Amino acid sequence: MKFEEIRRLIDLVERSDVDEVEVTQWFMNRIRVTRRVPRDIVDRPAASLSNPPDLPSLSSPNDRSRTKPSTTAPPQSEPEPDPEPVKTAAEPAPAPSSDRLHTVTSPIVGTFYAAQSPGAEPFAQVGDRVVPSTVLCIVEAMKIMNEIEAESAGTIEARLVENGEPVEFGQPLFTLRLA
Amino acid sequence: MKFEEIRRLIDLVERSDVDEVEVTQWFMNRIRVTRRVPRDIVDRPAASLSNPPDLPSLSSPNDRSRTKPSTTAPPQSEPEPDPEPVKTAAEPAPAPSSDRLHTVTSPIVGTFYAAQSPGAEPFAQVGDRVVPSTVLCIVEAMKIMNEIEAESAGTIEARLVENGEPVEFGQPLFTLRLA
Amino acid sequence: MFDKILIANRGEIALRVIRACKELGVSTVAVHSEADRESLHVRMADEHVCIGPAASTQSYLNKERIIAAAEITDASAVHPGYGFMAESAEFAEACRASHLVFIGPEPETIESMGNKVKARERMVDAGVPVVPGSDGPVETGPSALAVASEIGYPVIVKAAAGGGGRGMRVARSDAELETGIAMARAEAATAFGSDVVYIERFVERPRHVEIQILGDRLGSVIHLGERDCSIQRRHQKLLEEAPSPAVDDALRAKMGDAAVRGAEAIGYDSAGTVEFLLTPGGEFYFMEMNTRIQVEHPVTECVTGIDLVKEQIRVAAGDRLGFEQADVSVQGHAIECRINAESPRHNFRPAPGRIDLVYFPGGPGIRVDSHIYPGYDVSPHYDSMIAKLVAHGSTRDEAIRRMRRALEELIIEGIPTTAPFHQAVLASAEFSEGRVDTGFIERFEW
Amino acid sequence: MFDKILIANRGEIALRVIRACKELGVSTVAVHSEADRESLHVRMADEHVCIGPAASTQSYLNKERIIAAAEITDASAVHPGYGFMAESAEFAEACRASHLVFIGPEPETIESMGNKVKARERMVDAGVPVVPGSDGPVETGPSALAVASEIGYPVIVKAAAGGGGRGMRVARSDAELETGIAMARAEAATAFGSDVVYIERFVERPRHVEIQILGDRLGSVIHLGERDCSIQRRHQKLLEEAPSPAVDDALRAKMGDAAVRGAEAIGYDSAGTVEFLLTPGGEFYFMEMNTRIQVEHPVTECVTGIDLVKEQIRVAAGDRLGFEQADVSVQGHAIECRINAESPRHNFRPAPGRIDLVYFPGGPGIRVDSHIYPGYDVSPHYDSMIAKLVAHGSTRDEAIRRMRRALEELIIEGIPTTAPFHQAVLASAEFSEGRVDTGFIERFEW
Repeated sequence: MKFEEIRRLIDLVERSDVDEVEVTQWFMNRIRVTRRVPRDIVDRPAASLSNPPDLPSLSSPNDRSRTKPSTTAPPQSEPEPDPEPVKTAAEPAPAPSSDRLHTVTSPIVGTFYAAQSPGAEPFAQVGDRVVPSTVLCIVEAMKIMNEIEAESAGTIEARLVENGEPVEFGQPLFTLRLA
Repeated sequence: MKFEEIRRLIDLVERSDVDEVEVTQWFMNRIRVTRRVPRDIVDRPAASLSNPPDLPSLSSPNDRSRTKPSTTAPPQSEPEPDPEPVKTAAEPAPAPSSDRLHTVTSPIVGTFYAAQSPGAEPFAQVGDRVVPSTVLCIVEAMKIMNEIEAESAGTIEARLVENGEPVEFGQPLFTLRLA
Repeated sequence: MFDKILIANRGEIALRVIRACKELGVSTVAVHSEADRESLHVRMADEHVCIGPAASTQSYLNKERIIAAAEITDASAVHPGYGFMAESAEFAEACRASHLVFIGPEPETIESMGNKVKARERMVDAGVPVVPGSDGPVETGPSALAVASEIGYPVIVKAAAGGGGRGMRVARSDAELETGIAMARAEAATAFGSDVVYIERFVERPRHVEIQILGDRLGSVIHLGERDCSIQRRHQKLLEEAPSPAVDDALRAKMGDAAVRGAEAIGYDSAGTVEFLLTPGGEFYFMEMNTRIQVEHPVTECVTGIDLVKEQIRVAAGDRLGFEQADVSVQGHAIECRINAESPRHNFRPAPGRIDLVYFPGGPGIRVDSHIYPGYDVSPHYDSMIAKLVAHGSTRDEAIRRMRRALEELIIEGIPTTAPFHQAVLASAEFSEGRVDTGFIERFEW
Repeated sequence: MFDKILIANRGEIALRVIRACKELGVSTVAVHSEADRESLHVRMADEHVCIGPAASTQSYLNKERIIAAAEITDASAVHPGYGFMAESAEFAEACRASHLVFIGPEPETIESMGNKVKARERMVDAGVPVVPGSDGPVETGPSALAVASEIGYPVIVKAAAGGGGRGMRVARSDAELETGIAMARAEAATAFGSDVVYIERFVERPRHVEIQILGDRLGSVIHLGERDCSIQRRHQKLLEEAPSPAVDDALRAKMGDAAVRGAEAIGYDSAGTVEFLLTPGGEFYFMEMNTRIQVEHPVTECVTGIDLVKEQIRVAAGDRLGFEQADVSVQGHAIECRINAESPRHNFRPAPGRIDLVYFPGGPGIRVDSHIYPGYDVSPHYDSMIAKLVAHGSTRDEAIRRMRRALEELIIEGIPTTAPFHQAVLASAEFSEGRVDTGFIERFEW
């Protein structure tokens, strides 16, 4: 997904006098940007306005990857004013106030272990407070156990990978709420 | 993605009297730009506004054909003076008030002759008044001389083909200003 | 060689001919209907002429307009492709009258092979085996039984004026034959207004095997081996291969000789195909001769390395064939899948429409002949075939695996196609073991 | 056969290996950098693992990450493609240590062929001709003159530590040799900090002709004929063909035998290439051996009908070669043009960027190996090659004409490519007459 392109398209729509721009590219990358409809106009026929963005990302038909399927942003349907800007992305919608959140990603390829050994306590659990040197998990690659440390101080909001699951480079492992 | 193209399309839509332009290009890339619907006009019937997008035709890079560049569909006549006629296509804009004009096209493939024989007077000259049975020219195919008649009454505004030039099916031969 | 050739066709075959012309250094003129303005054959030709509206009768089937287009562009020859004017003796005649070389056999040859009865007679005269039959109408009673006993059961009773399966009855005994004739005559009388019927041996589970012929104007005729087109649905070929899994070297030589004999007998001097029914026992019978290039010619090109369309153009220009029978050898195995804009799950109903996305497979042994591109509109006016996918491998097994991976790679979005059907056929045990006949698809469940 | 193969590469060669695996019925794992998320090799593989950021050192050249990706996906073998880890003995060794089959020769073989001096020694031992030379450093004075008189003028003085043309001097007489050695030593001392030089025969106007080798783990080695790669620019091959217009059957047998001898001497058991310099007089000298599949392997596949990548995988799995030397025959002629994202009019400078439009040629005898599609971003991080166009014809002339029409059909918009350059080469009299050498492109004006 080309966020930069989408960002620029949104800019174009916001700064112009058009309601919608749809760009279809090869491999069916379709991007449609629809102007936000003011919610205070009551008597507008809803059907003609609803434009849930439907953006298939390039997903392989034989996708057996361990990548999680991308979720589509939910269409807006609230009749009340909505503070949210138009959502155009096909990637997981960021949680609210994501500026306070931080995602710890895997710096290597390997197998994720939440604990030092099968029976042991996990290094980190949801709700734990961590500092930059706290070990969060192990990613094992080529028989070497690589300890992954928190890069920031905060509270563990979520663990995103199951114990023993393979992870690729850049794959999100934990969400931290920054202190 | 061609932001410059999209930017220019948005400009065109903004400055024109159309609601939507959709451009499908050779091999891919569809761009659709939809005019912003004024939010204060409540009872505007959206359907009645939808209107003819005009798409640039595919033109061959090795175009050695005798085909004239296709002219785009005439814009709708404006209720009010508009300094900027709608230009949605990459092709030359049509002449103004084309609703009074009529194009006589060739119903067959062959060679265009303006006159009965090399030295003779042309069948029809610019400025001539014609009626539906007036012979305008001959298109010769397989040694047969086919007389082409005016289909409407009017005045010859322009002859679009040189004497002796080959013409294809549907090729414009004359422009008539309708009586 | 010709300076300029007009291609009186559209779609992939027009493109195929343009490619041959470019390799020969010959200029090309495309003709097209108004619906085909944005077609690839128009784009790729050196010149193009719009000859009429979308309806074929007013464009690709209108011989005056095609010839006028050749005249205004100074083309010296016309390639008819397949379909449309390709087997019109009248069109070939009109080309001749306009001093245009028709790239195909003489009008008289087209004429005689176009008439099934005449074609059968010519082949019988040339010693080419035909399905044993009554050689004329039969009545009920002793005469019919005598004919049947001579050709052997099972036999099929066919309406002389018939077609489409009506007025046909299979009989496996004298009793069945008597009833069969009576019923067939009654049916024929109702359906075609004539109760004349004839008897032929009924070939059970036949394969469709055809021999590619190439002749020149100096009298040489050779064959390029066979194609097996048994995968067909209502006489519409869907998948073809060369060589046939049912033909060995000895049978190939016999069928090739018969086809060459037949072609020589009619003075054949172009590319053509002699179609045979092949019985499970290895007997073969002449069905008909197609006096043109065929859709499935690429499989022969792959296994022989010979460019059939270029040879066809060369011999039309009076050149001698570039090789002799002994120079032709079959290397490996090739399969062609016809990708049609049809919905195979809905009785193969045509599905014209806008193609949103196309990705064609590549890599070793893959050939694609197609006129489509993303954004192309498949017109309801014409044939639904939108691409031919050909896989060439060193063995039949490799060709099958290669075609399967090519079909996996193929992406066509916006309309349904026959690609999933081909995947199913290629995955079937019957096909991979070579156990198919012309009735296979009718029985095939997927 | 392996269940699952990880492909430690990107671009067209990753796709090529995936295609081979699909035809073999083997599952595939693609690895990719963050920049290659939307690459076709990722799309077409059964599984894919992101192994690092765009920089090759942190992704495609990072052996730990590649091996970890194989481990987490349970792949049993790794195909390295060409470039990146393909000739890293260390990587092959690491695969072995992790119980992964490296699809290529043993690490020791890679090692010995990767060292030019060692490789030359091994080939001399095996009786493979090498460029006559001093076999060690020379000083000015009588010893140098003695060496030169033995190998014959012209000779070339080269810095032992050298490269890139510096510290090199051609000498055609004793007097030139004395001056040449002095100047080369001075230059070498400045450039490389060592004034050691050696002497070799200087081959004028050589062709680059290489022999494709295939060996299995049971000790069989065969060759698949030669490729001519004389069209190169600064040792970068641009256009390759098989067979070479400068090699006849007798020379092919001699060069093939020499290559097989060399490969057997080192126990070679995979696909590999022995590169030779071929003099205008028909002498040939070993240059180096590439212990991997090569970019230009498709021309050999076209003319032999053998799928090299599948064979390479099969022998790595322990299978016996599927054929013997006598089974290999060369049919017709094939040419490959490398389509690079480069501006040939601006000294072939790389031109990465967004591809707006792609149309690949089709029809008879055309093969396309490419990973690009409309909208694809050619990354500045990697090789500029974006497609390989291969034309196969029954003769060299047909292959040239076919390639010219294919290049005419090819459309790539958005970035400049080497396609116009190839058109110019193919249209030149020198190329069509087969009169080129490795210096041709340097002299070529277009």
